[in-house]
Amino acid sequence: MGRRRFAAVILIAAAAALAGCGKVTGTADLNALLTESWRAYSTGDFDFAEDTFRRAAGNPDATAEQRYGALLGLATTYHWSTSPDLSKARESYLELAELGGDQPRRQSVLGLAQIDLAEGKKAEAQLGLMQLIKDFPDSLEANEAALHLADSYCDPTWDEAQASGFALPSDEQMQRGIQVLQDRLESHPDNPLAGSMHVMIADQYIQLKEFPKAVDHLLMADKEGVEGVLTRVILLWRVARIAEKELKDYELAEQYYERYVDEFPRYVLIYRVMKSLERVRALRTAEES
Amino acid sequence: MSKVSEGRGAWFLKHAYLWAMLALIFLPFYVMLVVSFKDNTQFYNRTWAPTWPLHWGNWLEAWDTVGVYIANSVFLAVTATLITLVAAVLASYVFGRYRVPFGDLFWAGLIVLMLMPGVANLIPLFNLMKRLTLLNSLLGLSVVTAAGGQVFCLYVLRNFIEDMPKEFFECARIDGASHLQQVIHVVIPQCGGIISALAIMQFVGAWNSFILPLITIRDTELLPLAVGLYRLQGAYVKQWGPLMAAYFISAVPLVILFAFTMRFFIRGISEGAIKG
Amino acid sequence: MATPWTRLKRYPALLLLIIVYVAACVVVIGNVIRGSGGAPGTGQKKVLRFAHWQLEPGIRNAVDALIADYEETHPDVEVRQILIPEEGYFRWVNTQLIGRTAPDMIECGLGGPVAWSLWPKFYARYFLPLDRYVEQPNPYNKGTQFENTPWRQTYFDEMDGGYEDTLQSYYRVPLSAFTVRLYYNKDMIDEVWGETFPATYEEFIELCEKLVEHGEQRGRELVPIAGSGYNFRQFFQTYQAAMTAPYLDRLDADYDGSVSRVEAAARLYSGQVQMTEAPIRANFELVRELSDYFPQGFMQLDRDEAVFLFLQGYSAMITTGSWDYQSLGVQSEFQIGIAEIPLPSKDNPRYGRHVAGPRTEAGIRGGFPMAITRFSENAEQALDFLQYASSLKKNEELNQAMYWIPAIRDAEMRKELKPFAPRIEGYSTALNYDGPGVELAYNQALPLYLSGKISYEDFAEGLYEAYRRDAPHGVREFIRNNEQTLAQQMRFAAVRRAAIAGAPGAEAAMSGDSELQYKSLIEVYVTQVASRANEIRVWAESAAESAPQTPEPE
Amino acid sequence: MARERVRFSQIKRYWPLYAMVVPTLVLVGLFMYWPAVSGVWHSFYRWDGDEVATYTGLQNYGRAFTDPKFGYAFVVVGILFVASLFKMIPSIVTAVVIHRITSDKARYLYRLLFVVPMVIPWMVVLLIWKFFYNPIVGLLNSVLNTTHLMDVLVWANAWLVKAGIVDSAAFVANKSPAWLGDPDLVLPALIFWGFPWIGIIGVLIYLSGLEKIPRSVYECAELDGVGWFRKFLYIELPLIATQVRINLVLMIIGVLKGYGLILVLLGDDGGPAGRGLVPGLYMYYNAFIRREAGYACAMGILLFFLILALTVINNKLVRVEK
Repeated sequence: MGRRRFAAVILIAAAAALAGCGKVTGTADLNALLTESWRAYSTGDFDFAEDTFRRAAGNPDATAEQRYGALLGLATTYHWSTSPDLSKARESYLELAELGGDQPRRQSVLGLAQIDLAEGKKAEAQLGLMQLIKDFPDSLEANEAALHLADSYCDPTWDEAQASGFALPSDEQMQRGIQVLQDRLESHPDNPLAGSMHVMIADQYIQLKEFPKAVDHLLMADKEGVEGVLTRVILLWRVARIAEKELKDYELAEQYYERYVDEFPRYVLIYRVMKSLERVRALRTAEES
Repeated sequence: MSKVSEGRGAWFLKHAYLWAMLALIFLPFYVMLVVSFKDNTQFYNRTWAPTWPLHWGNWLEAWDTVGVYIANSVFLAVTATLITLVAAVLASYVFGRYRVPFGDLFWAGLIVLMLMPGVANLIPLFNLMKRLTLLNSLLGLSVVTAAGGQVFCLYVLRNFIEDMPKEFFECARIDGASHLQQVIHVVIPQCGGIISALAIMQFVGAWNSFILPLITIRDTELLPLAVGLYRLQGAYVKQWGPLMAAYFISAVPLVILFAFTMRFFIRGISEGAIKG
Repeated sequence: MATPWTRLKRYPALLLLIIVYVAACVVVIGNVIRGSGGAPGTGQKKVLRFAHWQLEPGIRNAVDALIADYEETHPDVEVRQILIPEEGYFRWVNTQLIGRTAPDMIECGLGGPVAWSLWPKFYARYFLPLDRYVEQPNPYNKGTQFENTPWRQTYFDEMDGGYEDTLQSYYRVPLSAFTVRLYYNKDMIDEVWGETFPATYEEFIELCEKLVEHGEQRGRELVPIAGSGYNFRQFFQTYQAAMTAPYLDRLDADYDGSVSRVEAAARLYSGQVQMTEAPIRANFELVRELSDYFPQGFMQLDRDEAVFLFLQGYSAMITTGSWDYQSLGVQSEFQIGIAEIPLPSKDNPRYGRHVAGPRTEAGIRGGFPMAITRFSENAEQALDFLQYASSLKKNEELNQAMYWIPAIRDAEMRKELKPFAPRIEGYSTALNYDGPGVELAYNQALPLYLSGKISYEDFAEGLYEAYRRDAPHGVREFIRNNEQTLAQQMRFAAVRRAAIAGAPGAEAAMSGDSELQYKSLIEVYVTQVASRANEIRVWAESAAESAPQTPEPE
Repeated sequence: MARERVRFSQIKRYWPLYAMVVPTLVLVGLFMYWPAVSGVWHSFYRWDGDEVATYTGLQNYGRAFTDPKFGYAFVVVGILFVASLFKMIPSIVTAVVIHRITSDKARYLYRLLFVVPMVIPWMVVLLIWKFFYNPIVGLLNSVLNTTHLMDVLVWANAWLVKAGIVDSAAFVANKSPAWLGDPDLVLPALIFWGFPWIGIIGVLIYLSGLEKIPRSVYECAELDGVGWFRKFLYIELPLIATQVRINLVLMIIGVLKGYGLILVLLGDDGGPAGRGLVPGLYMYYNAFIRREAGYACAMGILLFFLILALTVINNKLVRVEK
């Protein structure tokens, strides 16, 4: 009996050894495969996305465009998966740049800079981002680059030497971040990310406790149009609250509290807003009389 | 058996022990029966003693919910048992009387399969059933359950057939009986006891099967008993009376089965144990 | 010669078995045929399946009534409910999704921390995004004021309850809404206390005392509040919101309208906010006082056990959601009253001046959310059914029958549910006590304090020590984990950017307008970057201020 | 007995024989061998139970060896295993006691009575036990309370805490212990489950073994004045040793593979703080809740080898005894 059992175990072990030869079969059409891969990426199936992107990138029949798409996808997957592999992402971005052409290069530079940032190489990242803004001033990527560049100046960094574990940026660094964004807004005032840029500037001014400037930029952001609900609800509350508490500009406060009530009548803070609105109105009538 | 008379004390002790054990074993029956006639108020106030009035309605309510589960379980258990036994008897006849090529390897594999933890192949099995569109189907479940029961039945039956005197088969063969006829006229009458014991065990096994139906059956009206009862107790507010009535009802088919087959079963187990 | 029949007669058991088996076959085959929408070839119906875990009595019938209405106008469709208990619901959905046997419509949510990380994946992979439809009017609203209103905007919460933040997409169709209230045994309270339920906390305590006394008189223990850990949390949160609300103005340095866990933890760590401050102390002492009126060991009881105690008159009150309204009403042999959790009055000497107001319910989202499976053969029909169920008229009817709050704006809810109407007035909690890293210490110490084993001073002291010991590590971990959220925005922004930059396949893989989505993702990203920077600043400043003083060499 | 040998070359003559094996072959091959092989195969993949599978080599196995929960699961199953060794005793005792009943009729009656509870479906037994363990309306707590055993437990628990042997109190005065809700009580509850632990199939099997004992042996023993315990030790136990061995093997397999019981009593995640997580349940949890089916398969294979080893050891040990 013992020998027979042993034979069966061997059999199963052999099956196990063979297991490594398996491969997920692919779709014939490369574009469909790429769509499938992006979908896998966006749904969090990074292993699948990695596999299929790599296969698409290695496909000798791929057109230049498909190769670009596949490499970008592969780099993006390595870069942004839940367990990122930054060195592989870097390789793929570099490979992407070798394809030539503006589009691949822009994506590559932006990606590489973000990796540098994640790895704490601020100087390299800043250099890359500045280069991107300079080389392709009118591109979409330059807008995002400006945001990342500003962020790289203003962001607190991990620093285990500090008791808290973090090093805060100095005021000069924050001013510099603000400057980057302001330059970009000056040269490209109507870029699609202008709203976000103003919000970011305002954030820095709030940290610096320069509230009048913060409010100015929030108002400009509002004018550019901020669509994201989360961002917008904070924007309205901030303008009103800062106007009331810091600037004592009750007219502005009233205006924004009113807009808050109009736009977010069901938001968690609504009762506070309504109360504040009453208070501000009372203050205004008191002022006028 | 020892006819030497024993002391009164020993006699008393033995019987007292057995009755105490029986009382504990029968406790669930008591609980089910007593609680099944209560509404929740009675249940809360006096859980363990009978209370009046008796709520017969609980039983009707319970029947309405478990009736269909019982039908499903009967279907599942009988179908699975039939498939298991037909296949197993035929195959054990072959394995018990002949040495077929690769038979030993197949046999060794069977033993190994008995050791394989259920879950490790549950997921692949699930995927296989998905590909064969056997999910959410009682027939599919029966077939898979039957496959699961094969191993044990084969193991027991083969030993039995191996030990049967060769002359039985020789006589039949001389009379011109085919293999199939030999199975029907020799194997089945000779192994009747063990086959019925196996049938009962398979039936009870299928009646109790839980994990596989839990995972493969989607529709409530196709659920077998075990899963149905499991779902019943997950309700937000338990109506203990109907719940216990349902538990009791679900035991009834087995009570009937055993009432008729108890003798075979005890005999079969005993025979099987001796051979094993 | 024995015929099979005479042989059978010799084995009555076998005969019985055959009869029973045949009967079972008939039942099973009947069910299978009905399950596939009628016998093949006889004008088979489309069968839609609708799975949910709302096993509260009465819900099934209400949904069945809606289905009957729908089937009347759609004779070729049959809708079937599948009810799965809460326990094991997620496992069930998971296996059905893998097996491709999932029902056409599935209620989403539930299942613990593991499930919470899996649901987004499920949405993306197995469920139909509804973005295309939510901006179109709901066809079943024809002839009402919502005839031309986009489906999304017919919801009281603008369909927030159907929006999946992580995927920036609509996946669910909510059908109801829920709030939590205090239910009480009206007969008993009328007898012991009188017609009007206590409006203030002081009266409430008095009532509890009287109930205990009443129990002693009738010779059987009476615990005023049927509680499980779940019920207790409702009480605690109410008072926490009421008493910590004023902390918002004090602690919200960046004016974003909330005090995050890190911000709160930083202040508790540095001692800028102390557990011994009057409002905080009042919050805990009040709850401590209250917990005397819960059953012993209540933190371990289950939800259904608490309900059972209440229904059996062992307890006079219970806090639970509006979802239990009908089931409690049907099963109780007494009248049920509904009340708000009472707050201390302004002139309560101990608590009065710390109470800002009730806890707000302004932010609630639609519940009972249904999603449509992508591989459903009748996805269009399922969508049609859900639109039917969320139309003004039908949603009103459905929720009236379920005794739930409708999810559609302007749909009338039952009069009895008036006490459950979401209360806009009120405050949200502004100070969390269990900061990152000290959750365990807090959760272990709180029951000790509540059961009177340690004094408040010891509790506060112990918690402060826990903050000093565990918060630095906890906060760092927390911030590190939160960086994942930043990555999440960038993850989606990257694929949107790729789509805009013309990477083949990227556009087709995503739903919605990429440029718009990209812009809004970056906005959210910027907001999150800012709130992270602020958290770190608050933390770093608090830490620097209260860094353990190293003795200066003299 | 020698079996006839059938060769491939004789397939024409013996084709009915082959035909008779086909049903079994199809059933076992398709529904048992194939999933098993597929399970082994997938244990080398990162697999979510659905379509997506990526080859990862031995990663799943490495993970299993470093997964503290998997390790803990073996501790739990070890405890349950040792406990079930003791839980075999009542069946043996009961079989012996029935066997020693002198009246044939009474013996048959007892046998019948002990078989009857077998009709209760397994699920019902479990759910009733779940009900017994209910902290508020459960039988166990009310029995403990009425017999004042609870006070003893509370006292013992307090003493143990004081002595520093355990650090938390599971039994507190005036509180109903939640047997399946308190992390410290989960394992005791799982062990106590099924009291008085009489497995009827076991009793029947032992009885059939005992019946082979010739009367003369008893008579001799009686004449020699052998006591009841030595009678058990020298006459009865050796005769049911084979049966005990079979039961032991079945039990090892059952305990290591089983998790349905815990799934019903404690839920998918092994109850409070995962104290009841056995390997089977952990695999199930990984496969159907966390969707790490590949990992679950790998754990299954490891478990398989463990069972195999234990079975072999058991066979060896018992053979030596013979």
